Amino acid sequence: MRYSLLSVMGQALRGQRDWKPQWRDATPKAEYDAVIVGGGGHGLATAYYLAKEHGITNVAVLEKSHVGSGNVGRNTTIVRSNYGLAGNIPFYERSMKLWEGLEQDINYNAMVSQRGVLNLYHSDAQRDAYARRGNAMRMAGIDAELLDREGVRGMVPFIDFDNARFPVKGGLLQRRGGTVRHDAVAWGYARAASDRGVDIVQNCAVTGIRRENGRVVGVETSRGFIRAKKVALSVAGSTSLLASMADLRLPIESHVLQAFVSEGVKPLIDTVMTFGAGHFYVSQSDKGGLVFGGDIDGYNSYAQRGNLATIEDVMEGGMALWPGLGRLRLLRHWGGIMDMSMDGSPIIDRTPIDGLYLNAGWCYGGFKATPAAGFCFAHLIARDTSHEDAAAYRLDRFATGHLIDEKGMGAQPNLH
Amino acid sequence: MSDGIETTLRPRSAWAGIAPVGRHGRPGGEPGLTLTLREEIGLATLIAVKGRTDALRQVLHERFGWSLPDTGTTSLTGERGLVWCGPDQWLALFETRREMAGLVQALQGLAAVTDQSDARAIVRVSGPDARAFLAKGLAIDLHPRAFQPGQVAVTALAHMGAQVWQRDASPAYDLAVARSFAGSVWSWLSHAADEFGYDVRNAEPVAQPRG
Amino acid sequence: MTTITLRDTASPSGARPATAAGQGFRTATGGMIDRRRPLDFTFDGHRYGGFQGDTLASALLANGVRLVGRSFKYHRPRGILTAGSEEPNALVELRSGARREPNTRATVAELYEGLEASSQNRWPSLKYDVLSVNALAAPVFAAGFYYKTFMWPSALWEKLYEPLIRRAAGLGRAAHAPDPDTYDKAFAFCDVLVIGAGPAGLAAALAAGRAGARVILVDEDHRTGGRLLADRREIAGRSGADWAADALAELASMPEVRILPRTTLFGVYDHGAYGAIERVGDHLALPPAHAPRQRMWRITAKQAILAAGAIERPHVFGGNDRPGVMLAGAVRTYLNRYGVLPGRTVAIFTSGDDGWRTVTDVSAAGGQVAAVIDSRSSIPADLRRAAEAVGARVICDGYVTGTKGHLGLEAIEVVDTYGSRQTIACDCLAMANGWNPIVHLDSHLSRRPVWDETIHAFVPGALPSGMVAVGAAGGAFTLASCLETGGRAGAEAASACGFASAVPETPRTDPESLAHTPLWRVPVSKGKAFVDFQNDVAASDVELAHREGFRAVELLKRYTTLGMATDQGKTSNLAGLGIMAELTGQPVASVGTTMFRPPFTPVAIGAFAGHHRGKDFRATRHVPSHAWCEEQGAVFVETGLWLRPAYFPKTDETDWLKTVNREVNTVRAHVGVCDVTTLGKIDIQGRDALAIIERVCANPFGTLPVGKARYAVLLREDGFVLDDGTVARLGESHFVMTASTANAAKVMQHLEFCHQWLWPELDVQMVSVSEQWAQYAVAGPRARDTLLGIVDPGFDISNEAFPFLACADVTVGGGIPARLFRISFSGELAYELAVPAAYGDAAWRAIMAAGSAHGITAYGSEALSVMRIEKGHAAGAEINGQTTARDIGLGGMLAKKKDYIGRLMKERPALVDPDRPILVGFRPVDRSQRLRAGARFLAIGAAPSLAADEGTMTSVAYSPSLGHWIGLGLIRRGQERHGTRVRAYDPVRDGDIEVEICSPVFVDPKEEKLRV
Amino acid sequence: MRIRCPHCGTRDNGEFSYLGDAAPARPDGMEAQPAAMHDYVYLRDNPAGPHRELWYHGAGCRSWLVVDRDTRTHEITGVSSARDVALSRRTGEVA
Repeated sequence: MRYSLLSVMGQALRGQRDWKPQWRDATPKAEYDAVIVGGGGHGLATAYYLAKEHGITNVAVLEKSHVGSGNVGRNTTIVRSNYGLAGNIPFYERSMKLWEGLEQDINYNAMVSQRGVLNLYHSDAQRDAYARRGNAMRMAGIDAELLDREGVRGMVPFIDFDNARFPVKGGLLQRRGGTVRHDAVAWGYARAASDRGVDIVQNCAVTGIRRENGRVVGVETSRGFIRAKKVALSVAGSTSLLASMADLRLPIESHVLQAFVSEGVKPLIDTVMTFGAGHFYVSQSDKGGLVFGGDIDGYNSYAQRGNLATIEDVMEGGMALWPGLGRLRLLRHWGGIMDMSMDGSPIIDRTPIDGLYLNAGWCYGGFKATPAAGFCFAHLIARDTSHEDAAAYRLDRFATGHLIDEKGMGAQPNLH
Repeated sequence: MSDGIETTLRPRSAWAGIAPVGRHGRPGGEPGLTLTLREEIGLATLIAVKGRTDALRQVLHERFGWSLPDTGTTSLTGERGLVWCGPDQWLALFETRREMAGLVQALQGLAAVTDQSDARAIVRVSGPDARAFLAKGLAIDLHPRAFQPGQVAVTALAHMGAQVWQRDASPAYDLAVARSFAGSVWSWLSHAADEFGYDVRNAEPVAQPRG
Repeated sequence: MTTITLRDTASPSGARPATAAGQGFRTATGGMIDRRRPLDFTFDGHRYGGFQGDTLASALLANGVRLVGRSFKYHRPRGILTAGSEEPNALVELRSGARREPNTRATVAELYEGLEASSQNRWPSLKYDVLSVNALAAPVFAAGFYYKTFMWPSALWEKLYEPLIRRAAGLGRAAHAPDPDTYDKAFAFCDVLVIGAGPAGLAAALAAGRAGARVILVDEDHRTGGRLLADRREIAGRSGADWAADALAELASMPEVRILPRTTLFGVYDHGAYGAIERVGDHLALPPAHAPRQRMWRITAKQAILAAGAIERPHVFGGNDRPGVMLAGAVRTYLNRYGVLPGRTVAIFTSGDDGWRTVTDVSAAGGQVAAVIDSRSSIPADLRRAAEAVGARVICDGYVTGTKGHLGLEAIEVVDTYGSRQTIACDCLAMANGWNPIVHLDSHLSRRPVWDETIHAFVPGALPSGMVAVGAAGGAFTLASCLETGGRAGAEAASACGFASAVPETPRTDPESLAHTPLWRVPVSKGKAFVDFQNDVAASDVELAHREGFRAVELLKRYTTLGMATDQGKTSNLAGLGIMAELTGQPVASVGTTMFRPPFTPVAIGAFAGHHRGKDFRATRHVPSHAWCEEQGAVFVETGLWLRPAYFPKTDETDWLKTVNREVNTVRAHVGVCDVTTLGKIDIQGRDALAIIERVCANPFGTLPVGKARYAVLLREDGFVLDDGTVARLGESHFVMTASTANAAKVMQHLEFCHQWLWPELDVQMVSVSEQWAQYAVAGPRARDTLLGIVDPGFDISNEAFPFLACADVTVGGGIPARLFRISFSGELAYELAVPAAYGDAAWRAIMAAGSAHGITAYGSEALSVMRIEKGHAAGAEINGQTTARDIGLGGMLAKKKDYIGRLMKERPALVDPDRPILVGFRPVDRSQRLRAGARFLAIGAAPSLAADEGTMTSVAYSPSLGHWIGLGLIRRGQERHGTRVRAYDPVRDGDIEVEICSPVFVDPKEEKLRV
Repeated sequence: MRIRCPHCGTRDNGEFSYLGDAAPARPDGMEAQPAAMHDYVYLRDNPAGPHRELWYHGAGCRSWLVVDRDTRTHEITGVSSARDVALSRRTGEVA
């Protein structure tokens, strides 16, 4: 059933009784043209675009738990395309454009809210670094504005301008950035892919990658062997574990990133704001909770939780930036597992093994990339050649030196 | 530094302009804390030369009458002696800088000796609420079952590096922080000490050496 | 039996009530409130009276106020459901102005004199709330309706739909002003941490305390005792409350036991780390003088005993959210602890024996028990008899199917086993549907609870070592088992910590029966049957989620928002799971639970930050000349943690550029002094000191003689530049290395890594001396003349004896030991003089005095930066982690014949690509134009695009020496393009000018000034 | 998280900074090959389970430590001085 106000009202009269499952809970077939491992946002988007853009529908998405059970449902919902390096810029702008048309495309309201992303700066050097980034964005046709202190005050008058340890001097604003209701992205893509014939197989854990003559032929799963011409990994957080099934070692570590939400309150802030003198970023959900986060805990982890040192660091950043937060209460904090890559940028590439494709290394920026990652990964799987917007995300760039290191932190994943 | 310096330069205390002497915080009653500002202490880092720790131990004992403290401990007599600060590393304490003369020479080939007399700001924390007060900033267990006179910890105080050693069971502690952080350390101290009421004092001037 | 007088209405607005008399629902005696201490408070502007010991909720109920708030989505009238921290409904805004606290649970807010509270999420008033029309549209507003709507036209989402939704959502209003209160933090360590001071927790603490263990006992309540305060129980022949008081007294007498009431253990972290929040001043109008509002405890415990109790479960039936419908345990709490009758005529809806306890309590307090409806088909005869004895109607195998009333309960609709329906008048309905152990804390370490079929509840699963759950929190619901499991766990925890202990004998308790058959929802009910009260999630929403495939518990939660409100589903989660289990035909055990996350109850953000806010967010480091700089009115700038003087304006200099130009000109013409103490300084000694320097630095040092310094460049192992600095050789095996201000700590850590991990065989002793030495750059043609005024006679610092890059130990000011380095960042004849930091202030003043005859100026970081740009020295903007030594013009100095960190990786193809942007200088073609760092370079005439991007301007300065702006930047093949022009394109600042590529060395390219 | 520094005792993880996997050994010397260096710098096993890793007690004794920790549970089973581990590795190489 197509979603619309009319259909919802119609169902209201019928006690909402005629709705069907939003996606088919499929039983795996013996063989597929392509198997996508990972039923998160990226995997589901990949399946959707494989079907929509390339007409490949004999596809299964294998999810060890349920749809959207990974990072797509654990992030701070921010979307933006304010990158500074040529390898990243076209890709994230592709993503932003796909976000802008997403709801009509998949007939699902993921609440794409272009409320702006404001990165604050606190020194001349930081201002210049933001100008450098903003200028690169503008050259690529992306909106970017460099605000001075008064410009920032006009948007967020409640932050600490007068007593700050690191006074706010201005900000880089991308008005088209914003937030998206994270879970809805997974559900919307699941429904849209399922409608196009993709099998979404939940509770199906991949336990092995079967190869014959150096070529992938399928995957062993908790629900039996599934033959596939192509196997695509889209399991950020667990990438190394899956890759090791094919004897691959990767330039990736798994780290925990914590996220936080406050109690719901009436609207306080209508943009996404990041602190430039500490690790803190915040926006307010449509339900009223402030959603915020900071730095990763900094150690390898597959546990979806972190520790107090980071929690305090985040809260200190919040209070330093926005002293009015003091009495607002933290409602919940949790952790997600990030694929931290060695240069802080992702990998969308073929692997040395024929038929095995990799979408990984998203650090803590994977959510905003969801549509473009699906779009470009689908292109790679369908055509065996990188999409031009993701051409820089090669696996061999660490050997060739074509690194995409936005922060300049080098080969230390926990610093990106 | 040798005797007989005719310097026109006057040292400035690490606490100068930062720590006001007098009674502060909760008024009335006995103060829960006394913060004594320590000055003019001679400090040097000793790092044992590879494989010479035993020889160092012997020379320190013979020349200074000091024993080399074990991990996490101090060996102090009065205001002089050694404080552990890391594997094969110690802080040598002298009541005055003047007394440090000759240390480098004495330990030649046994330890790298580095003057740190000006690198630290030191305050002695004593009084009935000393433990409760320090527990607000130091993430270490100061309970007498866990930390006693003669023990030292290198740790953080409210995100700032700090070294603390217990002087006596009264209890009294010496708290050493990096000099450039003194202002922020004091900001924390005065906030944390507020509820106890506290006295800030200068240390008694060091008696002139006899003889 | 107490005699009670009940008044019908709340006190009229504005009138000062005769406090006790105004409290129409207060029993005449009884309860643990202090009737000698009446308190006034206001709710929505109306004045009421209560007593010391009340919560806001008990005081409102005492005054007959049942309507307390409006629900999230449908704006339905809501009252008080519970008597504890699990409250989903009775959320208010407490206090006002900058101290306003939205979403405060009235059930845990202690009453104080003058308390102000307001209802929230209603307009214009609580009784007449316009948005209650939402309830009429409830059939449309089913779970997830917004995912299916508001998509057309897309532009309207941000403009119309979202603002409307946002305004309607959220409950209370946060304070906008900075929080005026302070927060404290403290660390605590113990052998045994006991969480919860009910019967199990008290028994545990007693057993551990008696053994001599260090015990911390925390409880979120201000009064210890837990359910012993709420139920009329007997322990060893005395009342449970008396037993609790005695236990507390004994614990208080133990020196190694710390009792923290008003303290919520909110989070469990790895390795015995716990977070707890103590409400030091929240029970008062203002925090006490010299005390914080709250204190965050970070507790480290060897053993932890979870004795947090259990939470009672509501029933799910139509209209179960009407004010007056309460949990049975809460009804008993209000009766027994607070001396308040939640209603005059009480009906009880129960699915187990436990609910029947309410009958005698209501009756004993003088209330009327209208009926007891038990959903089970058989009821113990003694319970029935006891109910009938007080005149209650008993309905077996029946359900409450609906409620009636305008803004509060007036009657319930009941169906009995024969299907016949009746309406029973009552103003309070007590629901008893069993209890859920509080398994939240033991879930924080990712341990999932397991289903216990005997008690129909989730109980703790395998817990981490050193953690045990006791009493109701462990599924042991009877009082006797609480005391028994608590006492045993306390003794065992103490002995695990090395204390001799004995398991105490369990005192005798009055008998009780906990037979129970849970009822996940009433099968035949009318109207919205709420599962999650606060988020307005009804049973029909769970059905819809099931229908649409959101059957996994996490999907159910996220799609319906069940359990995501401020109470995190404490009263609702299990009902949701139970209904889903029914719908899918699975046992609850297979449905599983969602993961409970910290904090247990919401915690103020300010408490986590503690002292670290405002100026104390991070430490501020001061340079040794700071006092002098302040006296001179210097303008300071934050550089990492340091506060450095940026420039020193004279009174007639209103423009910063004017000041900086003067400082630069004075240095270039005469002499200046700059505090460079912020550089990292590392003392390196030992037989292998040179060896480690050779391995960490990319340029060669083997030929560096004693008494000389050399520029040093350090790479990361990936071949990019880590930092630059100098290495001075003070002795054969004694060096001092400097690192940049920004990288000082990083470089020290790197050196320690190399020494301890990569090459532990090296005999090296390294220590930071950054804090020991004040270091001052004295630069300019008259620098030597100036130094002659401070360096003691006997040290020859003539150009011949002390040439460029010389270094030596000297004394200054008459015997103060110092180090002198002839190094230059400005390109002038320059020195860096290091003196012991305590003498830094005096030495600085002495330099200024010595230089006054030579026209000295103090200069700050701005002038320093101008001069380094004039000299083409790379700094932070160029050494930003993305550049190689080759990129910044240092490729030629790298060693060829030694291994060093970064040697191999810097040779990767992309890093030696001749097209890589290279550091060069820039000047505006029109010399009057200003340059901006961050501008991008484009070929003249090229349309802006990423493909056309040739590089970026990294640093700019106005050069007073040249009289125009100059810049450094990285541009493709820059070294081949001197003299050519490009665009410096800076659209974010509306800049677009032509610049000319030139040598990065703008001033004194032959370095004639340096060596004189 | 609490880490038992062999020199300082058990401390909160906030006192430490993390580097990563302790397994890769730097290919030292002029004969080292770029491919080996690439693997050392960039490739990681990244296991879900026991992990030997390098931490630095920066706020304490400034020692680098080798910590055995389970990345699924964060359970720490051993901590030793990195210097000692490195020296014993060298000895192992010689032997």
